[in-house]
Order: sequence, then structure tokens, then C-alpha cells
Amino acid sequence: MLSEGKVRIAFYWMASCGGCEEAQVDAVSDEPSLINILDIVFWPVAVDFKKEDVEKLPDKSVDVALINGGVRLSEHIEMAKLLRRKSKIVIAYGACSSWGGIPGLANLYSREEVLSRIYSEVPTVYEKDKKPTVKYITEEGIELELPEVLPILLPLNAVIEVDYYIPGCPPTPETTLNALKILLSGKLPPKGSVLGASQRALCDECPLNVTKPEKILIKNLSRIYNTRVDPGKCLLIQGIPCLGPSTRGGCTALCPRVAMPCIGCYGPLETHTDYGGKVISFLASIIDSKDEREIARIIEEGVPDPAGLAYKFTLPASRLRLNLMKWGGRGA
Amino acid sequence: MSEKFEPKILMFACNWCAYAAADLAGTSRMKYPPNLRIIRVMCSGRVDPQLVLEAFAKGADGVIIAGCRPGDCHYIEGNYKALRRAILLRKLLEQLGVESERFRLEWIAASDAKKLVEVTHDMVEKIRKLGPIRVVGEVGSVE
Amino acid sequence: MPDEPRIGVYVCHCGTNIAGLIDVKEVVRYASTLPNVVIAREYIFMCSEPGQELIVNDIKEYNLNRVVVAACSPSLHEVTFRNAVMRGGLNPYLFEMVNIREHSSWVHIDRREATEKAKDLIRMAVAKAALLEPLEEARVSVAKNALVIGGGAAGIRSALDLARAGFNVYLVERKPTLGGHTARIPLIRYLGIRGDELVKSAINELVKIPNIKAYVNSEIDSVEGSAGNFKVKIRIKPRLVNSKCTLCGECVKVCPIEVPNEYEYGIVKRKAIYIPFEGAYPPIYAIDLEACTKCGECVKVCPVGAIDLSEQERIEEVEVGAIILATGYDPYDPEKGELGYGLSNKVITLFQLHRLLDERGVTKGRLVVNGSVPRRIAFISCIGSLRTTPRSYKFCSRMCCSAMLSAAIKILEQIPDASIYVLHKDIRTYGYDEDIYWAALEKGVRFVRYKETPEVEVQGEDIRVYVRDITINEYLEIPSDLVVLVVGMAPGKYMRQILDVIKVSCGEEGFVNEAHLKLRPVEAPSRGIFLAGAVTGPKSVIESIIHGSAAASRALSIISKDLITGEAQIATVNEDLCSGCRICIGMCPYNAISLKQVNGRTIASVNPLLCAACGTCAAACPSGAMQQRGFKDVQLIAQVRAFRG
Amino acid sequence: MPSLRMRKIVVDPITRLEGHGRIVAILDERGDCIRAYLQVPELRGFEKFLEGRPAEDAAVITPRICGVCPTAHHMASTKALDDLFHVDPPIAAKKIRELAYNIFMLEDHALHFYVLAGPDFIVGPEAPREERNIIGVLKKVGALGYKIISIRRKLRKLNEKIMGRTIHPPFGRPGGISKPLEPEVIKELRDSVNEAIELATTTHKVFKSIVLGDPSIYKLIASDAYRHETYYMGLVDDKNRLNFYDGKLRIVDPRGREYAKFDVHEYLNYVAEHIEPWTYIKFPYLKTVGWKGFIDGPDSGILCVAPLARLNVSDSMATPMAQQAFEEMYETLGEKPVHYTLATHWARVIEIIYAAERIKELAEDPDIESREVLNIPTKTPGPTGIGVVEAPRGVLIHHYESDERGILRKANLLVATQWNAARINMSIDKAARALIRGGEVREGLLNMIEMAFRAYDPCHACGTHALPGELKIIVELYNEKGELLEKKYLRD
Repeated sequence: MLSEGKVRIAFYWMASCGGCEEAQVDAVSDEPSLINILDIVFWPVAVDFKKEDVEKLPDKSVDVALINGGVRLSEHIEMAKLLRRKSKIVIAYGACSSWGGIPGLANLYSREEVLSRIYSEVPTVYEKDKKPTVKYITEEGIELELPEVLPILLPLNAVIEVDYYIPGCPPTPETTLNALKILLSGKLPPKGSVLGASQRALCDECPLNVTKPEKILIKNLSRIYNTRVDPGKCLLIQGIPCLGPSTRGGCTALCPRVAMPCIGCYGPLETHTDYGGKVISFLASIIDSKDEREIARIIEEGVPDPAGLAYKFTLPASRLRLNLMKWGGRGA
Repeated sequence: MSEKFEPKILMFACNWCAYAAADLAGTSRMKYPPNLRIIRVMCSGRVDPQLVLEAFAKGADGVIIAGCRPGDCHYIEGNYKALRRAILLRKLLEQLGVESERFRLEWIAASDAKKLVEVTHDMVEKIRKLGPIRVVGEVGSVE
Repeated sequence: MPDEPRIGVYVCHCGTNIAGLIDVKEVVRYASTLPNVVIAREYIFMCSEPGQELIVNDIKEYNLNRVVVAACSPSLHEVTFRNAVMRGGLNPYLFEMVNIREHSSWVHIDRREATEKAKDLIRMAVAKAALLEPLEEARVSVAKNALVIGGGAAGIRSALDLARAGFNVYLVERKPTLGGHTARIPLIRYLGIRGDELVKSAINELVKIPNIKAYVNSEIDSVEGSAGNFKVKIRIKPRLVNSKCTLCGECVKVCPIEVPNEYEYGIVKRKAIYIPFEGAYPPIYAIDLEACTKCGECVKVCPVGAIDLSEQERIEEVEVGAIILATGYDPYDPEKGELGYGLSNKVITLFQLHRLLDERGVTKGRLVVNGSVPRRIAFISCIGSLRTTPRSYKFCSRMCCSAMLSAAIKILEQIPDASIYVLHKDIRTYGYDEDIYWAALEKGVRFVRYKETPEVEVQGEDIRVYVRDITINEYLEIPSDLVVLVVGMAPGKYMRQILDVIKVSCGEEGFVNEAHLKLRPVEAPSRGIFLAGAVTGPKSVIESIIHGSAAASRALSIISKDLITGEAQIATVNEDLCSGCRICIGMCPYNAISLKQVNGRTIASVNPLLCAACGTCAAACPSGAMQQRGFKDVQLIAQVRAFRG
Repeated sequence: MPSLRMRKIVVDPITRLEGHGRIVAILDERGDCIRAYLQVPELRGFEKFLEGRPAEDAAVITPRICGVCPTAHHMASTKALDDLFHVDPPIAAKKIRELAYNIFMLEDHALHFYVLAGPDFIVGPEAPREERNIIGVLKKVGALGYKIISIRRKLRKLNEKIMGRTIHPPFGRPGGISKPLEPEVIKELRDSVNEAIELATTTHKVFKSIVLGDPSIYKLIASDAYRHETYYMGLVDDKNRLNFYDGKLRIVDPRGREYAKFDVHEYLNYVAEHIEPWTYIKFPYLKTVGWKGFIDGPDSGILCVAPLARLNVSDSMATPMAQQAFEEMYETLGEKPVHYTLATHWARVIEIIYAAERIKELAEDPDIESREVLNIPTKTPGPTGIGVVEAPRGVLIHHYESDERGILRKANLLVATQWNAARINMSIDKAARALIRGGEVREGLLNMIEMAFRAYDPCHACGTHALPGELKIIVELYNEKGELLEKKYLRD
């Protein structure tokens, strides 16, 4: 499909930070020849386009759309649907689009709690009754509209069908280039696959993996802030909850290389049904104690915030949390 | 909801203890509420928190992992692994908005059919008070 | 799965046991609507011949490839139906059983509710069944030999029992002689004989049996394989003296090297060429490789040319079906300064005292210290045990009280006016040894109970023991001519080393934990490895011998078979997915998981014979590469997802 | 075409699509613009979901506010964590942090100068649109441009070695950094400093010859079109010299007199945020002066930050070449503070020089070779930790509150782009009023808006970069009922 002529490619961003674009720019600067193969239909960071421009395109006329950012605003849903209609292949690019990313942590709170914190609780706000509104009539009598903030941040696949995923926060240039090469080769893996990253967990490529003993049993889990880490040793065996064992590889273990734990930005592996569940499973499993109180202490000290640790990038992909919020359950 | 709420409770039962205790409850013709569904595993240590999260996501009102009493594990110490995971899982569930009463780890010996019956009764009662995990409420305009 | 699932569901009435409450017709109707279900039937007794035939025939007629039976507990009839499925031509593990009798009809009263529950359970089972895969048990042919590691009382007993049962036994002892600590006990009270005599009689028995091969001065270099088929490398260190030796003793006279005699617990010295004790087996001299300078003096004087200083270390490889670990203990070794130990030769351990009291020992049984007979003797018990000192273990060694009081009585027999204090935390002369306690009391031994660890002050020849007697709550100052530290048993010094080789882990206190005290009391967690004697914790000689026999009989359960099979529903590694993170390895109490190299990657590998099929590693596996067959993630998730219709 | 009923014009000039910034102009009956609004519909809620997280996680969570300036958030956060955990990093850690930070500032500023704003000046505001992009820049400056691009990429890769990653770096920890610098990294750094200096001096030369050499561009910069006489705020060292990484906040009034100088811990005494119902962005202002609406002058609390503001609050520069350039700018423009918004570009070039010189100083400092780069906190954490840095786009404050376990309870973030939001609105309003007359949208409007935007380099996801040369503009004409009357593309 993609082997003939240039590939018509589109980039789009939703609730994102721009880091994915930076990564794409880095990728292209590492391999400038790509520009000759890619026909960039739109790329908001570099090329201007409007929704109307996209609407005018024939359906399925875009070969590949790379969408980053989570679905946070009402208009993201429209745009996602539009791009789906116009594109043969839609790829969730980056952690936010794939599973919600860090902004997805907002799903631990309701939209109202979030708005209230920003517009009235912070210490720099004194006008406690003011708040942005979706429809506002100006003093001139004109209505100004703001897009609605959705009650939940959603990953892209919650609103449209996603064909492939390129993981990472952001995906490294290598991951991005690997993925593009697969797309350009025309040899496409099954739908739903992850492109450009490893099929295995990060430990496989982490230089510190060899420093592990055969059995990993930990007497204490520790937070990084009060732990002196030996940079030459696996963080997990030093008691730091490093998510390398359960996180997809592909970044070459950038964080462990500077003695910081993997925080899971490459997300789940194919076998996971709930990434966070798997994280807490392996972490709890290696605690070397049979005493309930001691276990609780070890967990309290090392993992005071299991949700923030295990779902730092994937909370909106937790079907449980999503369902609870949709059902209006506690905390929603 | 005029009809009385009947919680649906899922139990992951160790083949050697809790599952056998449920068998014993049957052969002893004990009676307990019909809200429990048992999934048999060989050891409570097999229960991956992913399974529990999936059960709640699917709408289980309560989930029980039932294993051998400490020191009695058929596989030496699988139940301790279940214990470690349960402690962390309970913390996680609370953050996700699942009340701690909805998730339990119970030690139920093969001979302790009585405990299985009591646990079921107690769980059903507590969750009935709590209400269904799906509170019918405002659904955000996300779909 | 290449084949589209075609599932047959069979609902049993169990007479009225199920059908009396559950609406079986409704359940069958419902089951037939479930995805992948090709046929759903009911029958009055599924476990009966005709019931089973129904399954066998349907498999053929409807080309079924999965079977679900909803009936009673799998503990009753899982095997029955697996066999039926097999007769139908399917792998027996393409079968899932639903318990609607014990778990539904017998425990509920409402027909509708029980019926709904049965439907739910069947729906869940069908969802799982669709994803079942054929399974096979691993099999291995058994090497009909056994390895016994440790040549003390327990190990010798195990070796004898196994050999008598007709199997080849390799008995490996690290020291140059068999007998262990037992050989140094002056008197085994229960038997009324000396320890070395006990050892000698066992050895007399041993040498007559051709199928025991004893290796002294030897260590286990490596162990590979698993139950039924271990490949063991034995490292035989050079003894430098061969069997031509006649024990004439000329060599000892000329040997210039002197080192502490460990047989006498260091109270005297020996030469670098030595025989550990009179009557030791094998009855030839040995050369202490660490001490010997290879000066060659002994070679010159040996009349029979039995000494060859150029002898090299050898490795011998054997195959065994079972391993018995009988490496025993070591006495707790106090640090220099710990309660005055090492500061004066008037502070000794109970083990040393025993050697002094042995009539065949260096003093011919006369208690003489520094050339004089001690009159004021203080025993301090529980050293190395009960957390008495910072380095002490927390267990009670339980042998020491009896041994201490026996020694005290013996002292009073030769020094009737001796003043003996016993400072103790508790006195545990358990079982028949209670007699010794009363005898000691009657003979005037004074007992002082302490809580805070006593202090021993050594000032030249003057030794004082300070202790708070908690019975009278008074501080006592006890000037002593001899202080005996009653040390307990500690895990063997070389335990860690051997455990690493055979891949068995030790418990918190350093001894090996039994797999299950009730179900597998003399087995290590890893299949095929058995435990004998003090390797699992403090034991008396007699207890160790009993333990040795027990371990031998359990080992026979493996080596008496031609084939042993593993479990079917074991853990397996998806080698493509495994990242080599090692989390699973620490999960397995059976040491069934190890690392292997595949295409330059290090990944986990499961020994199918060691795996006991608990699935704990699969639950912990962070990448999902480890899966328990028959309880795979996808299978269980499917079952969970079917939980609410 | 002009209709008396036409009341509203929606302009979407911001490349980052609908949702990230749109301008609505309100017209009176004559069709003259009476007010223009810049709406920023962007909200993710970091202040809320930091709550409940272990404080140290803030250093990896907050960079995700902005993938363009993640290092700024990471540093502000790490400094707030030093404060929260009551730990002072070893000198080596401070220097390595500042070193990495200056590398980041240098490459970010270079990106802005060459790729974003450069085309206007280097290629020229009157050049055909299709040439007004980075390709045009490369044509104009030749091989030099490619060299600069390669130096920038090299610096980014170097920073990856220091910080672990360039985008969303992980290396900052309360009390220091996670790992000392390896000797080969230090060597590479020292080998690269001259290239950094070269990048800076070349850029300065390019700016002076191509930009200042063109009288029309100079005129544009010094025109009144974007002149707003506001307060300025920036970080200065103990000698009132610019520092990106540390120091005190100094505010000067529109006449250039020191209005305040304070430690960031006192920021609540000086800063408040104003909320407008028509945009999600909040407008920080000088609390002691008060919010008086979108107006300038000494009575309005509107504060300006970013390169120009930083120079306006500094008495001098800490490095020699930058000092020379600094003096030259104020001499040329003839005022201090400089109120011409477009002079921000000039200020940015001066900062590039400063960053390069500072990189050289720090890279050659033997302290960075130390293995002692971390002090472990020992005191009970909390309750407050506040950190500040100068992000490329201005003052960035992270303020955390935690419990005694160091679990965050509250967070307040004052992000660089926010400070300038009020002033950007003023610039746009000024442009719209000047150029929308009689219901006609004049061609010049677009240029005006673009140029205003680019000077501030606003960052609305904290990542909004408006790119020149490619902008289309849609003008939607609504009647008073809000019905769309007409829609036209100004640049199709």
C-alpha cells in the first residue's frame, strides 16, 4: 500500500505537551532523507492547516496519521473522528495518545475538582468566584465559546479505532524511525500492534540487568529521594521501584542509565491486560517478608502512591478506573 | 432500583483449601447466599492483580482471593505472595475508587467450610450495604 | 490456536442431587447459546459409563475439540472425564469441569438462583475452555543411584539404608574421615556407647556393602539436572597418602608443621600429616593441604612409599536420581572476647570440655586446665542460641542442656568437691534427659537463672563471672577456675557453599527449611533433594539417625521408579518475550527456574520436572512471558470477563 | 460587504489549530474593531493531579507540561524539591544543573531564532511567504545555517548524556543529581564549548548584519506598534546580573526603577492571578499594584517576563561578550527599560551569548568533575517547597506543599507563558483595533499578529510555537445572532 511513490502522512496533536513534536523533529534531523519519501499533508508544529482543509480531503486519502496527545477537550473527539475518516492508517503516537499519558493522572480526580483547584484553590487566586465558561457573553454582548473540558481524559482508542501504537513519552527518535521504516516497508504487522519499540520488557536492553542476582527478593522498598543509588547497579535490587521489568523496551533504558528508575513511559507489553496491575504484582511479589505488618510497612515506605507509580502513563487505559468514572462511582 | 440489590462476588479459590472448603460446604449441605462465583486456581499465589482489576472492571461487586492459612500452603509459600500482592492491591484499589471492603484476602482451610460460608455471608451483607459497584450516576459526555 | 473451538457442554443431573434444585433443561438451553458451543446435553449421571460414552461419541460425531462437564467437584471426577475425553481422541487437558453440585445445588435453596449460578459458572468455563491447549507431562528416566552429601551419623545411615535397598550410593564427605561430630562424643547416653564406637560399627557395616562408594576429602563441584536425573561432579581433593599406608606413624614424627587439632576442637595441636582419631575411616593418614609445605620429610621416612605429594585433584562425574543432604552443623564459634572466650584458656566451650573429659582424649579424661585441677567451675549456657549474644541465633539448640549437665556430673565424679555453677536462661533437658537434671541438682550443681547475658572478666589468672540471678534478683560475682561456654549448634560453615551448588535455599537461621513439615518433612523444596540430620536444625545423634533413615526411604520413592513424570499444568516461558528480568526465579520455592542463554540473550527457563504447577511465577512475571499452562492469563481473563454475561 | 450587523470576527492565526489559541475581534456598528480577545483553550490540571504523588515524582511529572521546555520545568521542580526536602545540593551538582540548563537555554533560543522568528528578520518581513521559513533562512545564511543546526543537535545530544534525556529529563533529584558526569562526557563538553561560543557569536553577527543592517527592520523593532509600558520581572544574581538558574526575583517599574527584589519564597506577596471567563489561561499580575484590566502603565499590575524583561531588570551581564552586546542594545534603542516588544528578539540573541559564555565557564570548572553530586535529605520533608528558574519564555515558579512523608498535598505552578498572556492580549488588541476598520480586515493584520506572537514565543500547551510563513488565516464573519455570514481565507 505504501510502497508506491510518496507516503501521504499527517501529524496531529491533542492534549499534549509538544514533546512528541520535538521528538519527531529530532527523528527527522537524524534522518533527513525521510523528507523525500514523506509527503506531509499536515503537521501543525511546522505546517499550518485547518479543520476545513482536512474536511475537504477525500476519505482515506491520507496514508498514515500520527496523532499524539490525549483526548481532553470535546473538539479532540471531532478531530480524531475526522482524521480516522480521512486516513487509511491511524497511529497513536506517544504515551498520551496511546494510554492517556501523564495528563491522564487527572482521572484520579473529577473534572470539577481539577477546575476548582486551578481557578479557586491555588494561593495566587483571590477572585474565588471566577471561572472560565464554555459560553460567555462579553460586555459587548458577543458570545465567546471555549471547548468543553471532558469529564475524563481518554486515550485515542477510546474514541476511534487505532491501527498501531508508537509508545514513549516521547518516543525516542530511534523508535520513531523504526516505526516509520516498518510503515514504509509495507510489511504491516497485525492491527493493534506496537511499532518501533521492543516486544520485550526494558530489562532485556538495560545495561544494569546483568548486575542482578539470580533471585530478587527485597527487604525494603525505597523512594528515590532518600536513597543513595549505586549507578552501576540495577535499581530494583537497590529497592527502588523501577518499572523496567514490566515496561516495554525500546528507549535503551535512558533513565536507568543515569541511575533513575524506569517510570514506565513505554507502557504495557502485549500480554498485559492491565499494566498497573502487573506492576504492583511484580513489585509486591519480590518483597521478602511473610509478616503482614512488615509487608505493609515496606509498601508504605516504598510505594506510598501505587496508582501514581503504576499508572503514571496509563491511568486512562485502566478499564476499571474508566468504568468507575463513567458509572459515576466514588471519586468520579 | 426497587429490586433488592444482589451483589455479584467473584472468588479466586486455591484448589487445595478454599475450593475444597466449598466442596465440603456442599457435601455438608451448608447453606450460603448464591452471590458467589468461584474460579479455581491451583494456588492463591497464581492470582495476578490484573485478574482482580479485570473482575472489578467487569462489574464484580466484590472479589475474594482465598488461600491456605499461613504456613499451610500446598506450594510452600504461594499464599504469602498472595498476601504481599493483596496488601499493595488494596491500596491501589482504594486510589482507583474501589472501597476496601470490596476486596478481601481470606485464609480458608480445606476443612473450614464454616469459614467459607461465614465469609460469603459477611461479604454479601457488607456489599449490599455498599451498593453496586456501578452507581447509576451522571455519565460524562464522552461517548 | 489453529483450530476453531468446538465445545461440547454436558450437564449432569446427578440423579436429583443437581436436577432436584437446578433447572437443568434451562441450563442446557442456555449453554447451547454460548459462543463456540456446538452441542449441549444433559444426562442423569455423567460419570456413569453411558454418560462418559456420550462424550466419547460426541467428540467424534460433532468433531468437538473441547469438552465442558458441569457436574460435581473436580476432586471427584476430573480424572474420570479427562480419561473419557482421551478416549474420544482428544488431549485430556482440553477439558474443563464446572462444579454445580457442591458449589450450587447443595448449598442453595432457591431454584432460580441456583440455576442462574450454574449458568454463570458454565459460561465462565466455556469462555476458558475455548482457549485451552493440549498439554503433556514431562517424563524422565531415573538414574537408579543416590548421592549422600555428608558422612556423619545421618548421612551414613541414609547411605546404608539406600544401599541395602539395592541402589548405588555415592557418599561424599568434605573431611578426610567419616563420622562427623558424632565421632567426638565421649558417650551417647541413650545407647550407652561412645560416639567413635557408634561410627566404627556403622563403618564396619558400610565397608561390607559393595554398592556404597565413599568419597572423603571431597566436595560437590556442581549439580545439574533434576529429580530422577542429576548430573553431579564430585571434586576429590588429593589426600597425598594412599592405601598402602600402614599407620606406622613414622611420618608424623618428622612432620615439622603443627596446627590446631580440629578433632579435639583445637585444644591440642596435630601435625600436617595426621589421622583424625584412632579408628578413623579410611584407616590411612591424611595430609592437611592447607598446612603442608610439601617439605618432603614424610616421603623420605615412609617405609611403604604410601605418600605421593604430587597427587592431583580429580573430578568424578556421577548420575543420581536423588540427593540426600546431610551436611550437619557446626558448633557455635564464639568470637574472641565474647564472654571472655579466647582471652584465657580457662574459658572453653562445652565441645572442648567434652574432649577433656574423654578417657581416650588428650588428658585421658582427667580435667586439668593449665596444669591444675579446677575447683570452681561456671557453665554459661545458651551461648549462640536464644539471642543471648548479638551474634546468637534465636533457636534453642536443645542438645546442650543435657550435654552440659552430663559433663557437670562427670566432673563431680572425679572432683567431688568442685563447686559448679550453671548459669542458664532455661534448662531444657527434654524427654528422658530430665533424669540428668535431677541428678545434677542432687549432686549439688548450683543453678542460676539469668536474663541479661552474664559477663566474664578475665584478668590474668583471675576469672570472674558476673550475673544477675533473676530468681533472687541479686547480682552475683562468681570467681572461677574454669568457665565453660555452653555453645549451641549453628548451621555448618560450608552450608552456604553447598546450598549454592545444589540450589537449595536456607531459612532465616541458616538451616534448610523442609518443603512442608507435615506433607514433606524430610524433603527440600526442590524435588529429588532430601534432608537428613542437623542440616534442618539442631538434632541429637539418635534423631539424626532416624532422620537419615527417613530421608532414605523418601529418596527411594524416586529412585525405585523407572520413570518420573512432572506436572502438566506447569509454568512455561515464552522465550521471545522474556526479558531475563529474573523476578520469577525468586518466586519459585522449588528452584525450578534458572537462567539460560538463547541467541546471546539471558532468559528464564523452567525445569518441567521441578515445577510443581502453582503458577506463582506466572502471576509475578512482569512481562507476561511466564505463563502457567492450563491457567494462562488469557484463559483466566476470559473466565473473569465472562463473569457478568 | 461590510454590514452593520457584522459583530464578530474569529481569527485562527495560531498554527496549533483550533483549541490552542484563537482570536475573536468584536466590531461596532461601523465595523471597527472595539476589542479583540485571545482565547487559550488549554487545560490539563497538573496542579490537581500532583496531589497525592510523592513529591520527588514532581520532577518527572511536571516536565510533561511542556515538551519544548521540559528542562525548565524539571529544574524549577528539582529546586522546589531541594527546598521541600530541606537539602542543599553539593556545589558540583548545582554547577552541573546550571550547565545543562544553559545548554538547554542556548539550544532552545537558537531554535527560536533560526526556525521560528529568524525567517521574518533574516529572510525579511517583505519576502515572499514561501521563502519565509527555515529553508529560506538556510538559503540566506548558507553553509553557516547548516553548521548551526548541527551544533544545536550536538548540544542536545550532549545534554542527553548529562541529563539522561533531552525531552523530559530525569536526572534532577532533591539534593543534587542522580549521577556524576563521566570523564568522557566532560571531555566532550569541553571539546564542544568553543562551538557553543561560535554558535553564539555567529548568531550575534547574523543578527547585527542582517537585521540591524536593514533600516526597515530596525524601524519595525523600534516602532510603537508593540510598545507596552509595563512592569518587568526576572531573576538576577547578587550583583543584579541575569541568571537563568538561580537568584532573586527583581521587578522594575515601567520607568526602570527597582520596584521590588525578593526571594521566590515571598512570591505570594507580590503575585496574584486574574481569571477571565473566556479563556482557560490565567493572568498573573503584580498584586501590590492590582489588576486594572488589559492596560499598561505604572498603575496596571501587568508584568512582562522573558528575554527582554530579564535584560530590563538586570544592571549588567555576568559575562564579557554578553555585557558588550547588552550595552550596545540599550545604547541603540535609547531607553531602559526597553518597551518595544520586538526587541525581545535582540534580547534573546544576547542571552544566547550569555548562555554560551556561561557554558564555557561551567564546563571548564574543575568542580563538575566531582563524584559528590548528591546530598541525601535527612530532615522531615515539607511543608513547603518553592523553586524558580528562568525558562526561555520567562519566570517559572513551582510551589509545592507536602505532608511530613513528602506526599504532595497542593501544587501551584506559574508557567512562563502565563505572565505574558496579558501583554500578548494587549498587543493583539492593539493590532486588531488599528487594522480592522469598516468591517474590513486589512492584509497587514496577519503580519502584526504573527510578529507580536513570535516575539513572546508563547507556549500555550507550554508548547505553542507559531511558525511563520505558513499561516493561513480564516476570517469568520458572524451576525449579531451568532450566525455565520461569511468565511474567507485570507491566505489560501
